[in-house]
Amino acid sequence: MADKINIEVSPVSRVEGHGDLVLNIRDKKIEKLIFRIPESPRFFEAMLVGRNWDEPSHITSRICGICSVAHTYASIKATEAAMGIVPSDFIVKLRKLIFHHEIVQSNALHVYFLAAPDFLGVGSVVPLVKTHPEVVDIALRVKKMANDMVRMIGGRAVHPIRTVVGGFTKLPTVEEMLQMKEMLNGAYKDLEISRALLKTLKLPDFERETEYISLSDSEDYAHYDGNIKSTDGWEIGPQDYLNKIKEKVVKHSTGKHCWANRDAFMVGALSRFNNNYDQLSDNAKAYAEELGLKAPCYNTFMNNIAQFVEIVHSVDDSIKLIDELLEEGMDDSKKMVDFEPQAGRGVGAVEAPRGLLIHDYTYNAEGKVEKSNLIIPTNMNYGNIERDMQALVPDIIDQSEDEIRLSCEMMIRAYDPCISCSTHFLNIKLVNR
Amino acid sequence: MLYKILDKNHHKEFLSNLVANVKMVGPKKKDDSCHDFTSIKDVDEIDTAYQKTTIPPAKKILFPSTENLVRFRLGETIESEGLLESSETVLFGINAWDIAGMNFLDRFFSTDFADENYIAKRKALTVIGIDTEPTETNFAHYMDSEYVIEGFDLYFTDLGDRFFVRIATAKGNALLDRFAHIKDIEENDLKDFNKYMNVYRKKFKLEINMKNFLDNFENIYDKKGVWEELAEKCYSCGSCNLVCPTCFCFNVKDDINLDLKTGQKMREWDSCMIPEYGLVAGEHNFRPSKENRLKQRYRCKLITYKEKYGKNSCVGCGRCIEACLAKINIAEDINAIKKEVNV
Amino acid sequence: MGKPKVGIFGITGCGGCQLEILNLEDQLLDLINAVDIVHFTEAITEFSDDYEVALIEGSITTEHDVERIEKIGSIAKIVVAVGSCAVNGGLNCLKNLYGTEKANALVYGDKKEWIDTIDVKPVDAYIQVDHYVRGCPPNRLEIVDVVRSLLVGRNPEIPNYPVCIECKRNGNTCVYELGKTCLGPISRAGCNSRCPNSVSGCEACRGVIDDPNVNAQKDLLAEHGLSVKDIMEQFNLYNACKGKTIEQT
Amino acid sequence: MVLNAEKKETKKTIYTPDLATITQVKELTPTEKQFTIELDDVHKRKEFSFEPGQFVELTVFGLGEAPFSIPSSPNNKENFELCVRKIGNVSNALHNMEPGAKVGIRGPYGKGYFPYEKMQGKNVVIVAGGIGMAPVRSLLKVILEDRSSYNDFTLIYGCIDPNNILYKQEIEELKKSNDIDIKLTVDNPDDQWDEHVGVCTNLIPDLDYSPEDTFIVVCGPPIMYKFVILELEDKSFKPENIFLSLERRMECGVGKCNHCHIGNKLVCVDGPVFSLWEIRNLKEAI
Ligand SMILES: Cc1cc2nc3c(=O)[nH]c(=O)nc-3n(C[C@H](O)[C@H](O)[C@H](O)COP(=O)(O)OP(=O)(O)OC[C@H]3O[C@@H](n4cnc5c(N)ncnc54)[C@H](O)[C@@H]3O)c2cc1C
Ligand code: SF4
Ligand code: SF4
Ligand code: SF4
Repeated sequence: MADKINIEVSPVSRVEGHGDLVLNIRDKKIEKLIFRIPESPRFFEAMLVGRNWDEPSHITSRICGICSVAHTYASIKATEAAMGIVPSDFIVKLRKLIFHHEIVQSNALHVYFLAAPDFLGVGSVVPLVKTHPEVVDIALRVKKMANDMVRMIGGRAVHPIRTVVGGFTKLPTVEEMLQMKEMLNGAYKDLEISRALLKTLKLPDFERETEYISLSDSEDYAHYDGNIKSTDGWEIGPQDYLNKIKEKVVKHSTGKHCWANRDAFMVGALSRFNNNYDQLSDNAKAYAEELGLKAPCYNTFMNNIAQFVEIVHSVDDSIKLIDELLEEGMDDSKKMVDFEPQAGRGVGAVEAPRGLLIHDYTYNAEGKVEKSNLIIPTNMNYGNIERDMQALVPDIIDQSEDEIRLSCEMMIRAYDPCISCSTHFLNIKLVNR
Repeated sequence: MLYKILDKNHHKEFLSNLVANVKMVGPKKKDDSCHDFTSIKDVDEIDTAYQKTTIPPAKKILFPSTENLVRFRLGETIESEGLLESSETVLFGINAWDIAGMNFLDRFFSTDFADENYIAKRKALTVIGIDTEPTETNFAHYMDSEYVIEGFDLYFTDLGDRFFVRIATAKGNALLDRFAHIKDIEENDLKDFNKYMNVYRKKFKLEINMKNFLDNFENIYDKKGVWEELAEKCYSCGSCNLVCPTCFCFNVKDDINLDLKTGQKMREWDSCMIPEYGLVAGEHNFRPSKENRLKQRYRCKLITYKEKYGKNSCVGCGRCIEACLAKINIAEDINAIKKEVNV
Repeated sequence: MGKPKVGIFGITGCGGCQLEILNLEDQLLDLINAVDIVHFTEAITEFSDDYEVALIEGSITTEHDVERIEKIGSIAKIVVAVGSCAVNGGLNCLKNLYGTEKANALVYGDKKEWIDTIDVKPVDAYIQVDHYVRGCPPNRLEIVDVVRSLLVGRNPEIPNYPVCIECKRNGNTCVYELGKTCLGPISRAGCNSRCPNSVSGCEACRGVIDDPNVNAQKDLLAEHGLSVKDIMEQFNLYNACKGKTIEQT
Repeated sequence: MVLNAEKKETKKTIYTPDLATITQVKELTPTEKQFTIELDDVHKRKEFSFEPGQFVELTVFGLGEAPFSIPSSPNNKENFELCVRKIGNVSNALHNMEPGAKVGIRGPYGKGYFPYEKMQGKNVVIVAGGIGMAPVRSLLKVILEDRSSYNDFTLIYGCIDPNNILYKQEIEELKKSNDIDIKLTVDNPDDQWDEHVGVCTNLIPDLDYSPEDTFIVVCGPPIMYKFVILELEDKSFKPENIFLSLERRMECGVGKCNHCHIGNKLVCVDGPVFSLWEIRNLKEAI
């Protein structure tokens, strides 16, 4: 039935929406398929020029409110690498702890508020309050736990204050640490219920193998640190990222497109899962198995499940980290390491909730930024989203326009592209030629 | 007043007993600069060798920075009721001038309309005083606040190998009876105590001259240039007020919760140094300039209550001097006002 | 006002303000009950052009943003600018400071012609704004306060006193005593002094109070070893669009 | 000895308002309305008595509280009136309220009132400007209700324009009687205006009373006081016989929040009515 279809979201005619999908089909063949991001460019690389070494983490945190901790860390790590600052084990552990909870809150937001409504057949979280109040309750509790943890360690939930180059401006108290542990232990009940719910969801049956890239670390399931690793078999240090990861500006998008070994690759929860499955906590592995997620997994839609499994892992690992930190003692003198600002270049790579994130700074002798380069996960996925769509559409080409549109949207949402682009694909205009 | 002696080797035991049996608030090191009075869970947290504290301990407990006063519920009928919260607490380690500050607040909040929100907390408070080293900005000695004879239940003075304990109330006495090994005083104890006080009084280095302050103040009240100069650097930031043990100004706010059914009337500390303080509806401001406001602060601290209660509300703790980033200094200004009259 | 229809929009920002609304965990359900959220860029897929109140995050940085903001302005009866970007341009304005053309060339090189970008401006440069919720990110309780105030029909009370007041209410040690610097004495409170609470100087993300003592602040920072350029840079972090105060004096 | 008891109590405190109902609303001018208010509790209604010049704190629940003088006669025991200018949060909300609506009332407050007892047998001159009519109307009522106890009685009342005159009808009625001499003045007259034009200060020089036997009462916007007092002094009226009602910011009404502090006095507790004698020693009062 869909012989000639143009699916298009025009960025200009509509008020809403940052991401657009253009899909023209003629004679059951894709004539044109473009995923474009007309999101307003913000020029952070320019904003950073001339800034003092203690400011980039505050500035780049504002790239994205949902993954502000990740940007803060990529930035701090780049600065620390440039200046030869080595944070203590204690500081790194506390950083990992707060980082876990950005992942939890972001993954929870995505799984419960954005993806769940799709799979439960309601428009969004607002109707979900009426139809599935228990899901909303759980979502709010899990989110609150994660946000409270970020608040307690970072000083606020969005754009943390206390985590800076060299350490922390203030440490949580022992009481707060114990309180966090209690909150974490309380989360398991909600995770159990969520697992049962997720099990009932029907995810589209779709597979396309691609290159999966993420950090990978010998010590743990990598978020905060590690080498850049690909399922295509290569692994490099973060500082060598330019040798593998290429960027280009494409006409239809302000987000630059990236490629590495092939013409596109994927980053995010599924990539981390595929690369580092072994390092997940036992509990998280059990959840994955129960939900039918096995490494390697080539079904993009399973990214949501991988996100949920990561929540479980983060809760487990946080409890472990808290115990270790308490063991070491929350002594105020441990909050910072001594250092002198100096010239140099440094690269900081972390796993943001949405995938690999790289900051690359060059400082002059006064400790001011001379040059910077930022590579952001959603940008890395653009190419892969288009390839996935090209693979998906022929499979469903016999379906109605509405169904095609919905599947395409769900596919894009599965990537959890930075949130402001992850909704609002609905007003798609179909023009038959 | 009853005097007793507590030997040093029994001191820790007394504190441990307190920590184990009562809710205790005491001085604890906060950072490189300040101590803070917080709930004490472990006797080793207590650090009586403090100088600077951020918020005066008594004010922190008795007149918290924000407090719900009234709770209401809207519906068919409206219910509204006053809220009183208190918790039996032993405040350990407060010094003389902060007790003097509390004595002022006690008097202020119980005269005319008695403020039960304050009084309920005050009644639940047991106060144990100690002497601490004055900071460089302290002039308590000149405000008759380096030594107090009321407002505490117990007061400990460190005589080296033993504490001289002054017992002012039955409540204090009962506390000692239950938790401490004390003994009666002997003649030399009293002598040593007096000797100690003489030495202690010499530690207040910042000298001020309060003589004829009221006249001097009125004298130059309208003098051109004086106040402009004194207040030039003022940020109108209110820090001086908020850290003062006797500043009590507050704002009242009514709020409704998002359920649109319940709400509360609450108060929060305000400051007479910010422009909004004197603002009324229709945008008229009774104290528009920072000079006006500085004059008002000094009057309130140094004159009003001298006339009303016979004692200044300023106890000379010096906190406002330390807190002021513009380096506005009440002690220097007292002297400057005197000088100004003479020129 | 009955149950007002509310649209929550993201123009050019980081999404953090909208996230702070979602982070209202304890009050989110009450919020959804109290108002009719018909549009929420970050959280819901439905959207509607029928709303009375618009909460707007982000500044205006492209021609496309201009079209969007003008449309919102033509529909909404009450416009609330949420967050530094919307209120005064916020951190986005660092691009203006660097030079919009120059910035475009730096980031997009020879492809810069493809990019739609203009000088950053706050929302009220294009449409009338009724209420401002300042901060980066804004204090989520203040967002609630504005909504509540609109519901009961009063003017939301946004403090015009400096951060020091809140800082002292919170019993903090002044960070100057710890060898750091802070813009608290001239910056507008309402954030509950969250940076000083974390032993970190205030960066004036809420802008300055109506009558800041800029001279005293400059002297203070200079005393702490900052050059005029450093002082400017500190101040410009969130206030490069509108914050002429320090520059002018 | 119980040393760790946490206590949470609810009881009536100085900050707890009593419930009251608005029974009548009357529009006086485009910006002022008169509200008739009745306390819900019958006992409290009986107990509620006030002196002319005193004020109450009125709460609109969930929105705020503000002080308002009581313009009605203290002899009316059933209810009292408030005359409110629409100017901010609380007053706007009140203006949107209808009979039956609930509000909270604390008070009456203020030790300083218009000493009508002392004025008996003497001449009384009231000088009011704009909304300043509200606080003095209570005194006006007291005197009129016991007219024979007083000597000559004059009201000088100034407004911006004829539309702003409060209690217009009442004043028109009074003008017809011999009880009181009323002089009205406006800044911006309209075509029908046939009385004085200009500020009320202008009318003081014409007063022909002996300073010994005359009490003067003044209430109006802040700027009015300075000039009125100059004129009064010029005519040698005695400071102890001149009474002024002051306005200041009030957050509590009961002498605790300190916002109305002038010199060593608090407007809410020691005032709001002061004699010029007292005010002389209060820097910043006027
Ligand atoms: C003793 C006294 C008697 C008064 N009598 C009357 C009267 O009879 N009729 C009348 O219309 N007005 C009277 N006023 C003025 C009236 O109180 C203010 O207009 C009123 O506070 C405005 O409140 P709002 O919430 O509408 O305004 P907003 O400006 O929104 O007020 C906010 C808050 O600021 C404080 N505030 C602001 N302005 C004043 C002010 N002028 N005085 C005290 N507190 C203020 C209050 O706490 C109030 O809750 C009187 C004031 C005083 C002090
Ligand atoms: S005197 Fe100092 S502390 Fe007080 S308001 Fe002025 S600047 Fe702030
Ligand atoms: S005015 Fe200053 S010195 Fe006096 S009691 Fe208050 S804070 Fe201490
Ligand atoms: S830390 Fe900043 S906000 Fe706090 S008192 Fe000091 S200067 Fe003011």
